[in-house]
Amino acid sequence: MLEALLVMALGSVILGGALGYASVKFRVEGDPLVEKIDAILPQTQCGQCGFPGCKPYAEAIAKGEADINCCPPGGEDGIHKLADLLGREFKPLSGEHGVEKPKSTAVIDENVCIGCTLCIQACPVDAIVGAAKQMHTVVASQCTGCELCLAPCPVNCIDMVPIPETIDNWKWKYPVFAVQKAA
Amino acid sequence: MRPLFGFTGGVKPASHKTESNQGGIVVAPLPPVLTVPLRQNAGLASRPLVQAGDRVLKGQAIAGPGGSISVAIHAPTSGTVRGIETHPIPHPSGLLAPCVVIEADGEDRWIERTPVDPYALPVEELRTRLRDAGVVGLGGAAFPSFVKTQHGPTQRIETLILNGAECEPFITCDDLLMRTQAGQILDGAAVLAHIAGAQRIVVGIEDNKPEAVAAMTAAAQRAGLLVEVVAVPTRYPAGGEKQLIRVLTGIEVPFGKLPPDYGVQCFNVATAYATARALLHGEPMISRLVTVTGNVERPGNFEVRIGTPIADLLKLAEPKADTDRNLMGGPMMGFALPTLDAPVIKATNCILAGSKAMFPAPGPEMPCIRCGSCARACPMDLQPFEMYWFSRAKILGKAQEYHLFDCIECGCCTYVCPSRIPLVDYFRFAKSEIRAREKENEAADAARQRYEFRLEREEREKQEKAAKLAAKAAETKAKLAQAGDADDKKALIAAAVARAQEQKAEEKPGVE
Amino acid sequence: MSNNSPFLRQPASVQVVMLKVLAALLPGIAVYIHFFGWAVVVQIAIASVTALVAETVMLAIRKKALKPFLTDGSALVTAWLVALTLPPIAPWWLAVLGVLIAIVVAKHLYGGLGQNPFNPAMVAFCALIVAYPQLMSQWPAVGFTDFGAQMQAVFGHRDLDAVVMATPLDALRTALHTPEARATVSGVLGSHATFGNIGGRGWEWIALGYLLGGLWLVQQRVITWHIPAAFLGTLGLASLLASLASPDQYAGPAFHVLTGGAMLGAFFIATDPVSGSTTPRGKLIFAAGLALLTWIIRVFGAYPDGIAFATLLMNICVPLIDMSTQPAVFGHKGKQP
Amino acid sequence: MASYLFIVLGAVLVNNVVFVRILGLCPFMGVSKKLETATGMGAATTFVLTMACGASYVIDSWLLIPNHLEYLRTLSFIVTIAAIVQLTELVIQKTSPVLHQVLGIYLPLITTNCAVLGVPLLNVGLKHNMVESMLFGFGSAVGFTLALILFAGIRERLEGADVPVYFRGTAIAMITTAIMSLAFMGFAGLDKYK
Repeated sequence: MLEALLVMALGSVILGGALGYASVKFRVEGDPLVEKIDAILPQTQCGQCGFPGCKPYAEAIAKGEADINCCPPGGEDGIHKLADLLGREFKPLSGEHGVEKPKSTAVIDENVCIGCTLCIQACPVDAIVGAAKQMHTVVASQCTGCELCLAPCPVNCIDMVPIPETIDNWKWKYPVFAVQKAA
Repeated sequence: MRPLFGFTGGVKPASHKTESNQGGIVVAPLPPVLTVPLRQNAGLASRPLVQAGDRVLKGQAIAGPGGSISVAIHAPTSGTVRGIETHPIPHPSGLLAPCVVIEADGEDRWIERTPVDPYALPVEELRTRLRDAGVVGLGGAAFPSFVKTQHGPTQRIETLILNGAECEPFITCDDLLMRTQAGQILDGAAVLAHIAGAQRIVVGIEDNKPEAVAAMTAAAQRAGLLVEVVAVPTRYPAGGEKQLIRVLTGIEVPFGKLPPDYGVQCFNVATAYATARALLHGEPMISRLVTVTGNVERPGNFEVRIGTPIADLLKLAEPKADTDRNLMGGPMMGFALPTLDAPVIKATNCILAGSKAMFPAPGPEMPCIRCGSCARACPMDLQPFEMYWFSRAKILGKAQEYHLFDCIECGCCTYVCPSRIPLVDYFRFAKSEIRAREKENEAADAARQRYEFRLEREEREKQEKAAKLAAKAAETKAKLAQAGDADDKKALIAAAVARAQEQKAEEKPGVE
Repeated sequence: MSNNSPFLRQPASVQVVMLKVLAALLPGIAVYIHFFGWAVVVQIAIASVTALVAETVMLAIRKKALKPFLTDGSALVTAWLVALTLPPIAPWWLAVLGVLIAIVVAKHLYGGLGQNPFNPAMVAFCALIVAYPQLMSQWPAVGFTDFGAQMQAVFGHRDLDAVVMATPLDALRTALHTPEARATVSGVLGSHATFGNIGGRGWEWIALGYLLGGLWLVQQRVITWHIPAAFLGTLGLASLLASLASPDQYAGPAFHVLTGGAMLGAFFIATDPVSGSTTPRGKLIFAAGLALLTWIIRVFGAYPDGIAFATLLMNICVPLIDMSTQPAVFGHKGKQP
Repeated sequence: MASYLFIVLGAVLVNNVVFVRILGLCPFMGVSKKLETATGMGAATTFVLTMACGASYVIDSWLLIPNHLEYLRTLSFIVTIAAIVQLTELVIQKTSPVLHQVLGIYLPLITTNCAVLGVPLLNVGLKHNMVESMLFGFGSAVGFTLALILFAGIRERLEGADVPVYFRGTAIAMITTAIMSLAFMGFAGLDKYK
């Protein structure tokens, strides 16, 4: 019995020592995975996921604290990409964080705007220009459609307008699989 | 005799050229209203120069280049500008786009034309003139020609290839042009070669156009130019730019590279003709030759003004009653016109009326059995069935790994597929989806930068504010300590005023 | 139907491809009938009916269009291949079971036509030979064509022990694997009354029948030469080298190429484009590997013929083979003039 | 020499851990969705398994058998393997963070990969010596890697297949494994041929 204890103790000490050495020698600083996750996220900084911005959400995913299906602007596509990167199963967008909407930009009704600057402070990507007591305008090309400017507006003069289809952003559609229909 | 290199794959559909290449060229009548789209070339749309009510002369610029890869657009006739309106244009989407609408006055009065001696002017000046004359590639892609005559420091243009292959079935406009205007084509080609700095001109013509080959050879001998006219074997898509370069020189230009990287450049014969008109005659590009054929009573080639409604043009050829669709371009790479309201544009080489009998609906689409017919037919040596497999399942990254973007959408794979899969449709879908995603990613990157910049700025402002307050507090304290009791009140009031001002200033937002 | 280019289509269809494959099987089947009797046709009929019923049911369950898929002929090709690899006197339910495995498990669970990573007929054969080794190796003697007796074996319970014998391959393997027997190749093949020296009497004629049909398929461009050539070449080479080294222990190329399922495999099984390799170089590697494995399993293994297992083993490797043998794309070939 | 070859080949093909011994199915199913990760997992397992076999042999024949402590075999093997896995994990985390994230829960799972415990125990049963043990471990691991890579290749392609809804994912993967296993039965008898 004593021998058994000795053998196991000896083994533990040696192996424990080796592990301790390795954990010092191979210490990892930082987490490059966060960058990769962040690169997939749509950068709307909308906070619908429950985290203050895309990067914090990325950090939470990397740590395993958040699920991969909490980002409505990223949509199913984004979830697929995250699932791929992390080797997890795909799961549909969780409803509690919102639904996938068509890409939109904010448009300020310039006749109603009172120039309060609240939306300018809310915009995470500085896509709204204007000064105090002067009407504001959204720079459409920079707007991510995060909707964060809607709530602060005291006069409700901001609308989300879906981006219209033009020759420039028109896409070829997925071909219909004709065989599914009775032929 | 130049050795020919050929290319792998390709198909041989019935050519149907004789229907439309027997007669001469008919000049289409002037329509009462011309609709000239502002976007006609690859690259950026043109910028309008006229307003509603302006009177314009035939050949007057109505739009200028909208960027570095863009050209001018000209009034096809004299008349009054009705306005810049959104109007259907020939595009597979059927979407509307801004067009300059001109009401013709019937006089058809030219603006003053200034022919130039191209060999007396600096090359840069010639390029500018080419751009301002609105010359774009007339083979179908409508890429600004003046851009193609330039080359980067690591590139060179030694051989200028003139594309007269016209491999698509039904289309004969280049054939007719070569038969009737061989001299002008070669003059234009010589000018293009001069601008590009090319030493050689090689003309590639499919050997099913012996008249065109003869006319071009004769013209070359007459002009005493160093031009080689080569008959290339008839096999679709021999007229694809990459395929023709390969057949004539053996050079393969891969995706992501340009012909000048390999010392060659390729122009369509009609582009060379347009160049001659623009520089040697001072006539900007306001009309072109269009083949109208297919399910029509009187197929033929028409000289048509840009902006002519396609419906008007089609009427000249008398479409048959059972016509159920009209294509712009050939049956292999063209597209079904969503509406005949759209006008003829610079890229319109053919209007092809089709019927159920001409283009019978293929049988039901079956699953791919990986038979490899498509791979054998592919002139780009791709594996279309692998690209299809992943495009269909929307696994776009994998599709891209199989060189999706090398696909030239020539349609050979779809043509031969025993399962009648519209392979090219899947590739077009996958390509435009990938491009859209790349754009989204760029936008996301930009948004990330702006967001990070904002966070940084907020942080900095917070620190500055804290530092200022701390400094103020220290100052006040010091003053209090120095001044003693008498000045106490004064100092405190001053400090409070300063603070108030500070706060006021703070309230002003960061202004862009 | 798509309303996008190209608007022209070549008249070709999956149905024509499959019908050509069936037609190409006919010469081999005719010779097969000549040597083994009309039971062969009965087996083919049982398999065909089962295949069509199974296909219909699966299509209905999966809510797919019936007409285009039932008439494409792919189910029949599978059924015929299953029937042709079974002994003609196997009980009827063996053919039914085999076809069900092929159509339901190996084909439809993967999504049906064009999606199966494994050759359905070979999955069926392997499953059957593992489950019923005895029944699967009961071949009637060559020339035993008594239809009544055969039908009793197929539908009844009559034991045909009297006329049952091992195939030449099986006999050879069993003899050589028994050290006490001190058998030699020439001893086994030469001494046995019913076997010739080439592929076993009768078998070589069946193989030639398949060869004829196969060559027609190549001529018709239904299949390319790569797979049959590489398969037969490698099988011949492997058996040639071995028989040169030790003629007593290893049978020569003529025997291996003309016996068992070699010719059927070369032209009809290995050339299945769905589960096989598709790139030109990949086809060569695929077929060579297939032949080598076939020879190894035939000579050293525990089963009478190696084609089926070898096919499945190479099917497994196909994605990797294809991935690593992608032909160079236009402009990416390296050298430019 | 030939017998060593037979041990390796036998372990890789004839008695493939996954397809014939049906060991290590958990990582086989879990980490075979992408070729890249499958290769990584295979490499990690090969390293661990070879080391584990050597270490287990040393512990078994130098510690346990001389002291008549055979009843501690399973326990001590587990401890050894656990330590080796931890070491591997630390090294991978440093050298390839993405691989580490992807292998995620599976790396520690190598500890409980029954193949990694099973193969050293099989070694004891087969009375292999030190070299044979390590070769057998290596061969089994190569067989595992081979299975994983081939399976990943098929799965990458299956991702595009029109598999009936109820059979998508793990279900069709199981069926595929069954057919692959069936194919590997073709190797039966090869190792007995002398």
